[in-house]
Amino acid sequence: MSGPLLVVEGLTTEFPTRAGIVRAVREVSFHVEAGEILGLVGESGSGKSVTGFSILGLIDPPGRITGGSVRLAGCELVGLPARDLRAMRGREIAMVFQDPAATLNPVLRIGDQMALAIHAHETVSAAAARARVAEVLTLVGIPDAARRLDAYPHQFSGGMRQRVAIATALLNRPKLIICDEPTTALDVSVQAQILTEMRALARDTGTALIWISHDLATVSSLASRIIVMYAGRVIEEGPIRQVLSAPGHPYARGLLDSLPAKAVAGKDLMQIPGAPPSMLALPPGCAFAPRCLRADGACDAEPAPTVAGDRRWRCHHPHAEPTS
Amino acid sequence: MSPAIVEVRNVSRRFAPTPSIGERIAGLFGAYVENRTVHAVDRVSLDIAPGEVLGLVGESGCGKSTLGRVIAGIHPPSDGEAFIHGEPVMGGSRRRVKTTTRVQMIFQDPFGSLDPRFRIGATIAEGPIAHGLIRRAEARAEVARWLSAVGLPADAADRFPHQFSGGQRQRIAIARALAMQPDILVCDEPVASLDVSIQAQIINLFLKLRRELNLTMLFISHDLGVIRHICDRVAIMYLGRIVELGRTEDIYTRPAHHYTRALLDSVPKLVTTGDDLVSFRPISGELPSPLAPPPGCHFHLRCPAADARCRSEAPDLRDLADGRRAACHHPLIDDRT
Amino acid sequence: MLGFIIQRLLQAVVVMMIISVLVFCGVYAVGNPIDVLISPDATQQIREEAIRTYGLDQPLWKQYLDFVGRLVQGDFGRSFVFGSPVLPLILSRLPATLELTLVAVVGATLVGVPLGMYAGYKPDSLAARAIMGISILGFSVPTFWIGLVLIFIFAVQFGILPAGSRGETRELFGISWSVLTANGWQHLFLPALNLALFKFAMMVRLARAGTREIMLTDTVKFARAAGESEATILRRHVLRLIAIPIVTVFGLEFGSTLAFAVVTETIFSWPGVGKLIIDSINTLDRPVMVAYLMLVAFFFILVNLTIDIVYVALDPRLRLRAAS
Amino acid sequence: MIAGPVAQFWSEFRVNRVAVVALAIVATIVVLSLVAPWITPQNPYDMAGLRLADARRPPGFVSPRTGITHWLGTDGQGRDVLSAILYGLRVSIEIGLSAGIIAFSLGVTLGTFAAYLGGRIEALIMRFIDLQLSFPAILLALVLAAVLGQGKWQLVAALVTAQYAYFARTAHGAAATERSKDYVEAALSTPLKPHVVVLRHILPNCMPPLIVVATVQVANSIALEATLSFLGLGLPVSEPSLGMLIANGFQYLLSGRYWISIYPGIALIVLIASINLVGDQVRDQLNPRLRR
Repeated sequence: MSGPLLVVEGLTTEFPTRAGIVRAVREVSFHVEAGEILGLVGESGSGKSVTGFSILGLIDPPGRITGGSVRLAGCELVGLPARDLRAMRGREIAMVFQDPAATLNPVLRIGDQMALAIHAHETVSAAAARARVAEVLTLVGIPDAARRLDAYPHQFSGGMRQRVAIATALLNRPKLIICDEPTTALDVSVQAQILTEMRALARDTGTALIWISHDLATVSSLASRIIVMYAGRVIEEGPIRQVLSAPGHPYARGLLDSLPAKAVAGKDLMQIPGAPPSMLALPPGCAFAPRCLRADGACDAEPAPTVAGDRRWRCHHPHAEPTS
Repeated sequence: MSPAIVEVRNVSRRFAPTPSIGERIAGLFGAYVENRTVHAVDRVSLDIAPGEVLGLVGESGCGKSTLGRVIAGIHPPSDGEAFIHGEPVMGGSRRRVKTTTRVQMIFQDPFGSLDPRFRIGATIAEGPIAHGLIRRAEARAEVARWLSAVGLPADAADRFPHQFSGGQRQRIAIARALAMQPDILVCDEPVASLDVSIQAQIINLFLKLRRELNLTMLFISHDLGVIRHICDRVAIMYLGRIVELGRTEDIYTRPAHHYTRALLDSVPKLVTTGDDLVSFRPISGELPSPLAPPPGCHFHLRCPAADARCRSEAPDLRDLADGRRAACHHPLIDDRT
Repeated sequence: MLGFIIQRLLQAVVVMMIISVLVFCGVYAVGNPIDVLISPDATQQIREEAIRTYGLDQPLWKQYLDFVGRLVQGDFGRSFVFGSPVLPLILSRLPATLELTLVAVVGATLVGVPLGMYAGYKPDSLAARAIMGISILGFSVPTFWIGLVLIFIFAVQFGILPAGSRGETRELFGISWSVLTANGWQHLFLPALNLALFKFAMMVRLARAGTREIMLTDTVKFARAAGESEATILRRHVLRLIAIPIVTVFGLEFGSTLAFAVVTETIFSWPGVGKLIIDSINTLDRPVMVAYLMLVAFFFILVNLTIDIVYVALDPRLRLRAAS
Repeated sequence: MIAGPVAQFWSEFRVNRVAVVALAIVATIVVLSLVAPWITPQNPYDMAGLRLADARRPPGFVSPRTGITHWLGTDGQGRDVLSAILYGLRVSIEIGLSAGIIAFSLGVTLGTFAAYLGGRIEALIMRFIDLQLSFPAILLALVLAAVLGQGKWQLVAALVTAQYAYFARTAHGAAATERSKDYVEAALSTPLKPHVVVLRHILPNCMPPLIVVATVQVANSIALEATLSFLGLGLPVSEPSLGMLIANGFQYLLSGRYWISIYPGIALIVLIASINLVGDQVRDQLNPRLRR
């Protein structure tokens, strides 16, 4: 197969609220290669999670995708009939959520609720489904899986529950898994275990991952490419090492520089002034301009994406000039 | 070193739901009654010197928040005592209540820690007025002073919490604590629920307040990077016990306890160059349930250096070289020479 | 689990004791107890005999113990109006009430829960609004008035259904049932509908509220992301989760429906316990009132005990707590 | 003045048109019943003013004796049904509100007291409340009404006994939830005196769920009062409430004289349904789990 696995173009998702329309995702474009791990970074409200849900068509009404396209292996997902979209979910693209305590159904046995995900796509016997569930649970590092199929979620630790969620996503061998902050609710020691296993799983099964996170360090140890979002837009995209060592957009750079790891202990951190804008009252032009030290009159106009080789950013005054 | 402001002496805090009458009767008939006592904090002692920032680090369920709440006078200790300037934090003997205003607390969730029905000014002035630190007539000026100390305009006093962002609310919570003019501030994960770019602002605020007011703080966090940045000394907790205590830089560069090293290793670092993505190493095994911690050293099930002694005998926190203390039979640095 | 059941049984015994004290005080504190125990037109000789027989010359605590002793033996005294022992009298009326109540509550649940789930699933649809409108009405219309309206419409205006009494019955297990004959059903329909309307409204609201909340949770989103169909989600996830509050309310409401049957039975001349108690209140037939109260209390405790156990069976999280 | 919680609440409430209309209806009914003595053509409680010859007349009947147009007809004693409805609403609202307010004060005091004391006393109080809640309110009210006898205050006492427990449980639950929140811990660790924390911080924040329960319970009180009156256990016959009007009309219903029962019933339903609609909107608005 040629071409990228997933191509997102001009994706826009809106939520009408009483106070006005919130455009949570604004003309977002990116692609994911088969088997690749793409990091999607941003703060809360940047639209990173909504982007993930938009790809799967899981926007709760009255929110809806108002523009753009999402193509998986050439097949357009936006505007696909509900039936066809449902058939894609879990089978072609799966998703893992942030809080495993909230995602698993507390009153269903682990084996039974995972089997529902298999039966959603295939007609197989209950025994065959159970066997497959046990197999995948073993794959994600749950010891003695066959005996724990009848356990309820509350009998598992947080890390184990997240493994169950990951196993559920893997059940139908999807080509792409969208991971929405899957380790944020976990302790560092458990996070390290899950990260290690996810990386191995993605490599061994050839599954591509979109890893949504607010934590640059985590993404830097996992992804090969990175997208940075701010106020609903992709403001920077590129190979991870290049972006992290020489960020182009002032926001990406500010984010990196504000990390304690980048400063001398006890000295003030570099800080981005101000707070992210309300999505109901976005400034005209570049949404970051009010907090940006480099902003001038030009920033009142929306910057067009600048493309330089593998890298892309939306800024009138980037830190690095495009080099080819 | 000047005498400590805070002395924690052998403090334990247990949470034990009392068994119901039915359970007791079932127990009489020989039915198995599970022990549900959680030793959230287990015989912990530590000191905090004036002007010092002590970091308290550990994973969820290690008891760091409970210890902070004992020091702040929210939970009375089950055993032992926490002292501020030599006075117990909790007064009274049978029904223990906090009487001192010398210790104040800042909470993790800036959305839950402010009364939604109180204007900001009322929230900040309430404590000082109740304790006669200021007169009602002085309240406005006092509130304005503390608001400006935390970087907020004076007119914020007339507004309600819902009109502020998370970072601003955390500033208000800090102003409220400072207005009581405490000797020590207990900060329980004060930046954990804030966005990265806002985190840096609040950390800088703490640094500034520390410089200007010579604040003493107990800073509780699970974020090793934040702790390293603002703490002078660090205490590492695991399943209710302090396993290591020492100067920040020493601990981060040369951990003495195997858990400390494993914890430091498991944090992903920011990798900006090279192709080697392995910036972290997970700790093997699961965190044991605090309901049934393993005997001996609580970490022995996951520790590469564990032997028979670790499985049976709980190590005490003892002095090692360079003023370091660790609770380990086989520490990674030399014993005191 | 054993401890849990022992706990509940102990509570039940304590509750029965408290109620017996209250009822005892109610009967003996209000008015001259001898008037309560024997007919007012008895001769002086009979009165004195009765005082001795019932031990009214004894101290109060001893009287209470005797009272409880008689209750345990099933001796509730004699009715003034009917002159017969109270317990058999009530027991003979009980099946009619139980039949009416069961039909009403089960019917309300079977119709109300699916409609409520639909209203919660599509809260903005026209059908959902209609369902909620009916439910608000059912919640607000006093039972007695709707009973009148039902009689006016079906019995008076159209004359298609009878306005009262039980109709033909057939014996099963030594008890007569209306549900076993067509004519019985005709007679049962209006009173059952009358009694069910409030319960129906309640079930609709409960199911709607539960469904609305659950549809917004990550559990449902996660199931959708795995490609499970909406029908599966509603049947397997939502229904299981809302079953917990519904069972509780079902049990509690079964009790209160027994009480509300008082109204319905009065209007439709349904020969159940409710009619009996209203008559006995109006004629101050106190032994019947006492017996009825004790019986209802006993019934209630039984129902609550059952709910507690079913609850634990439905919610595995509680099993953990109850297990110790 | 900067928008406080109340202004914010109203701006959200306003969006639901149905609820706003319902609120307006409740307000109108309350006002109408208050001014009833001045706007009704007849005082229905003045037995001397009733003409038996005008009894059971259909809607629109104009009495040749009094010259009054009976828009909703007359009842079995010649009362103007419309006047009787307005006076009846007055009684219903008075009793519903009195019972609601007393039950509210009693229940909230008990519930917060229990939450404040904690320990065994809390367990004891709440056990008792649970016990009472598991017992049907109507039965309780029925027996009490029978034991206490007829009269306005006896009726209110019966209603209060049947309903205070709902307030107590809600107040206790809300207080327990609020108590575990950080702002209460912050106030306690300042430290402020526990009773100050309860009165200034916990209690005001418990109000939203209590307001919801209050609307439902006032509606329930009104319905329960009508039911008791219907069963002949409510108010004296000389001052008929809506329930009694309906009960009195029951005997004429079978002969097709629907208006004596049906119109008071409709008035009752409109009132109760409107209160419930307002309560529903308030409940939805305050449910944190429906917010995104």
